[in-house]
Amino acid sequence: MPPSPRSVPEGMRPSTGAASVDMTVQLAGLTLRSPVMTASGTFASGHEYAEFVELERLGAIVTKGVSLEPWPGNDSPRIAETPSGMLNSIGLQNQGVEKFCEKQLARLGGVDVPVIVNVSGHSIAEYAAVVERLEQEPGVAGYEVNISCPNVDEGGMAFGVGCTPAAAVTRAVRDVTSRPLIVKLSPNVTDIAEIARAVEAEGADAVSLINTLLGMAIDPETRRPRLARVVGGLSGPAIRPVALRMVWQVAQAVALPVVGMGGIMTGEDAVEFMLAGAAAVAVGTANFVDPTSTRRVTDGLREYCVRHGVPRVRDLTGAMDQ
Amino acid sequence: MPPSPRSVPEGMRPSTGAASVDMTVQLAGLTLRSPVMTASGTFASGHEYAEFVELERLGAIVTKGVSLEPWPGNDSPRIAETPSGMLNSIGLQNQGVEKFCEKQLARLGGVDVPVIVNVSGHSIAEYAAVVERLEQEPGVAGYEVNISCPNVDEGGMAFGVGCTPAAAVTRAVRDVTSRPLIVKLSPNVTDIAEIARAVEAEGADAVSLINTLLGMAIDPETRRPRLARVVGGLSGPAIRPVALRMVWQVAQAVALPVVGMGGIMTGEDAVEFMLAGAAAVAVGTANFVDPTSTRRVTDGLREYCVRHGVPRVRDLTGAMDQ
Amino acid sequence: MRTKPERAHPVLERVAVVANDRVTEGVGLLRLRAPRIAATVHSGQFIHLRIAVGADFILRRPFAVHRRDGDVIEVLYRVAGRGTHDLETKRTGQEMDAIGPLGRGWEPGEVSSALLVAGGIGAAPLGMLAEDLAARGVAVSVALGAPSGERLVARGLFERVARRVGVVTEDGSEGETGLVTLLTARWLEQETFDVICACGPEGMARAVAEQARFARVPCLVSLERLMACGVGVCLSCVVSTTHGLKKACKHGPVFDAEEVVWDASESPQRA
Amino acid sequence: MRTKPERAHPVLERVAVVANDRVTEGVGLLRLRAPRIAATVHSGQFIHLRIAVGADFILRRPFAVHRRDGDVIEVLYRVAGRGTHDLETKRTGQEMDAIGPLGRGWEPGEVSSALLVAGGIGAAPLGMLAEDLAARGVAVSVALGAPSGERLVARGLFERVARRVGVVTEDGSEGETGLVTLLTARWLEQETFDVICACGPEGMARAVAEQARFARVPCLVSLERLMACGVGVCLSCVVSTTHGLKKACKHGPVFDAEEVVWDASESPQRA
Ligand SMILES: Cc1cc2nc3c(=O)[nH]c(=O)nc-3n(C[C@H](O)[C@H](O)[C@H](O)COP(=O)(O)OP(=O)(O)OC[C@H]3O[C@@H](n4cnc5c(N)ncnc54)[C@H](O)[C@@H]3O)c2cc1C
Ligand SMILES: Cc1cc2nc3c(=O)[nH]c(=O)nc-3n(C[C@H](O)[C@H](O)[C@H](O)COP(=O)(O)OP(=O)(O)OC[C@H]3O[C@@H](n4cnc5c(N)ncnc54)[C@H](O)[C@@H]3O)c2cc1C
Ligand SMILES: Cc1cc2nc3c(=O)[nH]c(=O)nc-3n(C[C@H](O)[C@H](O)[C@H](O)COP(=O)(O)O)c2cc1C
Ligand SMILES: Cc1cc2nc3c(=O)[nH]c(=O)nc-3n(C[C@H](O)[C@H](O)[C@H](O)COP(=O)(O)O)c2cc1C
Ligand code: FES
Ligand code: FES
Repeated sequence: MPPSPRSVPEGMRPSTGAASVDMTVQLAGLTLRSPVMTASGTFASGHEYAEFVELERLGAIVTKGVSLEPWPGNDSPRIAETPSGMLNSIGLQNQGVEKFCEKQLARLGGVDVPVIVNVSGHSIAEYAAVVERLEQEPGVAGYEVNISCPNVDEGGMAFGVGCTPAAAVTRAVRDVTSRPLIVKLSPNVTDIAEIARAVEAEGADAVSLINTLLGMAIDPETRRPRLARVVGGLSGPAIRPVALRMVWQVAQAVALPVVGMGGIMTGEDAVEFMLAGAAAVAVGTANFVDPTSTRRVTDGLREYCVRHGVPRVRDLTGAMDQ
Repeated sequence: MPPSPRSVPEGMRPSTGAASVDMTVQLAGLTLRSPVMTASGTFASGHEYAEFVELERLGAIVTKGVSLEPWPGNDSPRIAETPSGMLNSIGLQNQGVEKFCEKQLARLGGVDVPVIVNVSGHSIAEYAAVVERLEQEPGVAGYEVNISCPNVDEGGMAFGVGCTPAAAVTRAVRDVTSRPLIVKLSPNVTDIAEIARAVEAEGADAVSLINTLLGMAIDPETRRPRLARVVGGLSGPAIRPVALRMVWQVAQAVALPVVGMGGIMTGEDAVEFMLAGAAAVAVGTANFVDPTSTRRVTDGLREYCVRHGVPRVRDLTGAMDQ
Repeated sequence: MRTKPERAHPVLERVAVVANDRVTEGVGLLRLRAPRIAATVHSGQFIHLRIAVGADFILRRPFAVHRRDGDVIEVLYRVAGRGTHDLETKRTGQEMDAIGPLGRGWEPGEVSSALLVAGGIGAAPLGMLAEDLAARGVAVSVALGAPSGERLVARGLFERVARRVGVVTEDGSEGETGLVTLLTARWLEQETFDVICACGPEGMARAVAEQARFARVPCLVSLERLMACGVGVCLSCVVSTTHGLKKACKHGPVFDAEEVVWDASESPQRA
Repeated sequence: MRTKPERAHPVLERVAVVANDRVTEGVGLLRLRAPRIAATVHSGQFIHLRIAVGADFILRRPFAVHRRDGDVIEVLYRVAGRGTHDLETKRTGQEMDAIGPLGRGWEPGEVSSALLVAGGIGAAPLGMLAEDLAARGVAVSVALGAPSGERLVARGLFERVARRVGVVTEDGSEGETGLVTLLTARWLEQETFDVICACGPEGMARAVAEQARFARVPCLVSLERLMACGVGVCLSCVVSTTHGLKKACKHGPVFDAEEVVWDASESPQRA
């Protein structure tokens, strides 16, 4: 995104240096160095982007979804570009929780940043089993339970579009861990606040939203769907207005902290999500567009606070003026 | 949109002239000259755009929503731009059905194009009352019942997000008219196919989708929502993948013809909707971007048919290759 | 008071950049070859310009026609955001498409003296008006206000055609120090005008309208609203008036100040 | 067979257009000043280019490094859609950002003869390879195929460095008439090669791989996949191999033909 040509009015630049903004936020019992996290599936386990950004400056790394057994994911093509967005139907390809612990987690061992593992399952029991296995790993700071993946046939989003299954998954995971538990909600619902309340009642420590919107694209020349699996998840700037609205609705509906995401590309986008009620934010598709996005968003957020004389970034949470 | 640089492979241009494509489609008992209609609220009653496009070449004109009494609409600002889209919270401002008949309908009297009146209501009784009044007007070809407006507090979308109210509105209108009845569905639901089936069961002749996605934007500088009413409806290319997916789902779920819309900017976009199952399409936000959009989309659709040797545009409906 | 000149139908025209020059900090002057629009435009009318195709911002942007010069129309623009930022990069020969002329412009009727009041970029829609009035022999006074001297625009044009030009800046870097209403208040005390035409931030326009009312001088104001369609279709640009909601793009952007129900929240400058 | 040269970490570099010239119908040659990428790139690696900022298409586009020339890298591109269309309009001095060098390039190992097979724009990733091999004294044969003479690219480069260049076009407008495999079949009958390196439409690559297998010549193929991240994160670019799914951006784009499980539906050219 180009630098906003909106110039800062004279006299509005406070004398406080950048260093004086308190960027820490509390999330589900964790103290994060910054509210800027990574969105699951868009940062792998951090290693690839370590060449572009300092992982230690992230609020948290949220890993790609992990299931009990290896999943092959969906057929190719798995992505399609759409106006200001993209569709993906990766389908939670992963090597299973054992390999995950052995390889990815081990590799993150030396990095001083909270690692939140994104957990998938085909069944309620599988979610719980993945978490049970991860409980043995000291390197795990918490869980993000993905009940909202639109790209798998069983499980995934099916758990996220009804209160009863959403509550059941939350309960099953809660029963096996006392670590911070974030539940990731699906936007493909009539009333997301209702689902948020259901998972809150079952002991979630936080909710994150939004996962991708279910979408589709067809190539008129071949008449075939652009994704082998026909439908996929829409992410990127295109969905930001929907994501922001849902964050605002959920933040009003529950007492839990909210992790906001969906099309965040700049610090100002992150500010919007925090004003709408997010305690922290996650950067997803933007990483593909610019591998330094997490840093750019963090810096932009800090600069915004400096410019507006906000001493603690957490003061932005829910501070929309209505 | 720039002309697609995708060049037509030699030998693929069939000798059939443009005129030979049969562009007519059947919709809810109407024979339309072309599948390209206007989306409610983006074309007023056609007069303003008559300076840019020939109204007679449209499949149908769908009017701005009309209610029983005049509605003032929402406070300003009423629009905000978002990546590849826009939010609106016009709020169904209109002069009421009496004035509508007197002014807009009368003005369209001389134009040889089917006029479909988009109907709004705060209550089931109001929908029926508006239609009853319109039954006296010979210039009305049919109705599009809007149970999906996200911009009014009572009525509007509330009727469109549950099967029971959606069915009730459809039934009430069906009881007072035998004219073509299209029900316009909301995308802000978990299962749009279920709503489509509910209105089909109550006698709708067609469904149209999608209305706008509920969204929001905040100005970080002022901390205020960009829309006076905070939330509004997202339209434009950004929502096209979601719209296309829903059209595909609904076309498989019901026997009714589907009018597809959401971000259609070009003829190829229209092709996508038809391949996904739409019998006709509507052009909305694109009119604001380019007032000749309806013509451009119609021409593009015809050229596509010529290029691909499709004799009847209706052959595209549901012809996605899977 | 307002006579209603015949308004031509708007056209969609492919316009070519003839020149695009920086005028002052953050303000540019765009000269566009636009024979069809130029042929019928009245002062105070605007064009709806499609700045970019294929960009992630899709809507057109409205700009007043600042001057007409044969086949060419001029747009005086302030860089405010993405669209105007892109506008600044346009080079001679590049083309865009424009819808225009749009809306109802200045229609002061038969007058022999006029006071034009501009706040900052609000000078844009007053340029052609000043020239037209002067050409008709009307005694034109212009009060120009801006935050600072560098933000004053179109002063040269006004000095060329007006009987008198007064300048007020908030920081006193040029002319008197204060708000432009300082000057208009004094002038309105000293003499009478047949009409006042004002454009600038809505607060300024409103204050001028109040002075005009007090002085019993008819007052026209050009108002800005966020606009999607620009042609009266979408209802995004409504202005509260004593006759109900009116569309700024169709019934305006110039309104009789007496009919405006001032509501700061409607102005896009609230941001 | 493959030796593994030390691969440098990719960098994000601001690159400047040095030249952008039309080569033939729908094909351009972009020269980019990119000192950091040029410093470490191996033949067959690619860059992930951000063509536009603020456009409605947001993803980067992957392009092979066709040649390296000091600080400059060359990209040979075919106009295929929005991104490459915009690329065509870039002028000298304009900047973009690029991530690179990415992926695993050609790693033919110690060979004394090599057969390079290119279909159309598939010549792009073979340019630097031909130069490098020739510089190492390897006897390079190049078989170039294209639908027609105008679609032949990089012929000059190959003729400069290769021992032999053969041309086949589908319409016979240049060289022999038919598919490039006509030529490779003949050459493989007549003599032996230490390695075959092929790039082109997936059908062609597959056919060459089969010939290579039959002739018992090791074969490397460069495959294309739709790519979002380009750095091994998103899993959009997977290739089915005998060792399971591999990422074209990280383990490829060059694969040992023996390990590829050919699946036409994975190729973006299915469209
Ligand atoms: C009838 C009319 C005539 C105008 N004439 C001129 C002119 O001659 N010269 C000139 O510089 N500007 C004029 N404007 C304002 C101009 O349209 C906006 O500055 C421009 O649209 C901003 O676009 P942007 O993409 O640069 O900014 P955005 O990023 O869209 O917005 C930046 C800022 O500009 C404000 N803004 C956005 N749209 C409008 C709008 N339609 N009207 C007013 N403010 C807006 C926003 O609220 C925001 O504060 C006119 C507006 C109207 C309605
Ligand atoms: C590792 C790698 C190296 C490549 N090197 C070159 C090169 O040196 N020169 C060159 O001209 N092209 C190269 N390509 C292909 C190039 O990336 C695409 O042509 C380009 O991304 C199309 O972008 P677009 O916006 O113009 O087209 P789009 O509008 O995105 O698509 C137009 C057509 O191009 C196809 N396409 C889109 N993305 C890709 C992709 N990633 N790979 C292959 N086809 C695609 C689409 O399926 C469609 O048929 C390479 C691709 C890969 C994966
Ligand atoms: C390629 C890709 C893979 C994703 N994989 C996962 C995943 O494994 N688990 C998950 O919960 N969300 C996944 N997501 C969703 C993102 O975490 C995020 O919720 C969504 O993309 C919206 O944010 P964005 O617009 O910033 O990308 C994935 C998104 C993308 C684009
Ligand atoms: C400014 C505006 C006003 C609208 N008014 C109505 C309306 O009165 N009734 C209705 O059913 N839909 C209304 N819509 C929704 C459109 O008809 C259409 O369903 C939606 O915008 C998606 O199509 P698009 O992306 O092509 O605009 C409105 C949309 C916009 C942008
Ligand atoms: S801008 Fe659409 S009605 Fe005025
Ligand atoms: S392009 Fe993302 S993993 Fe290869």
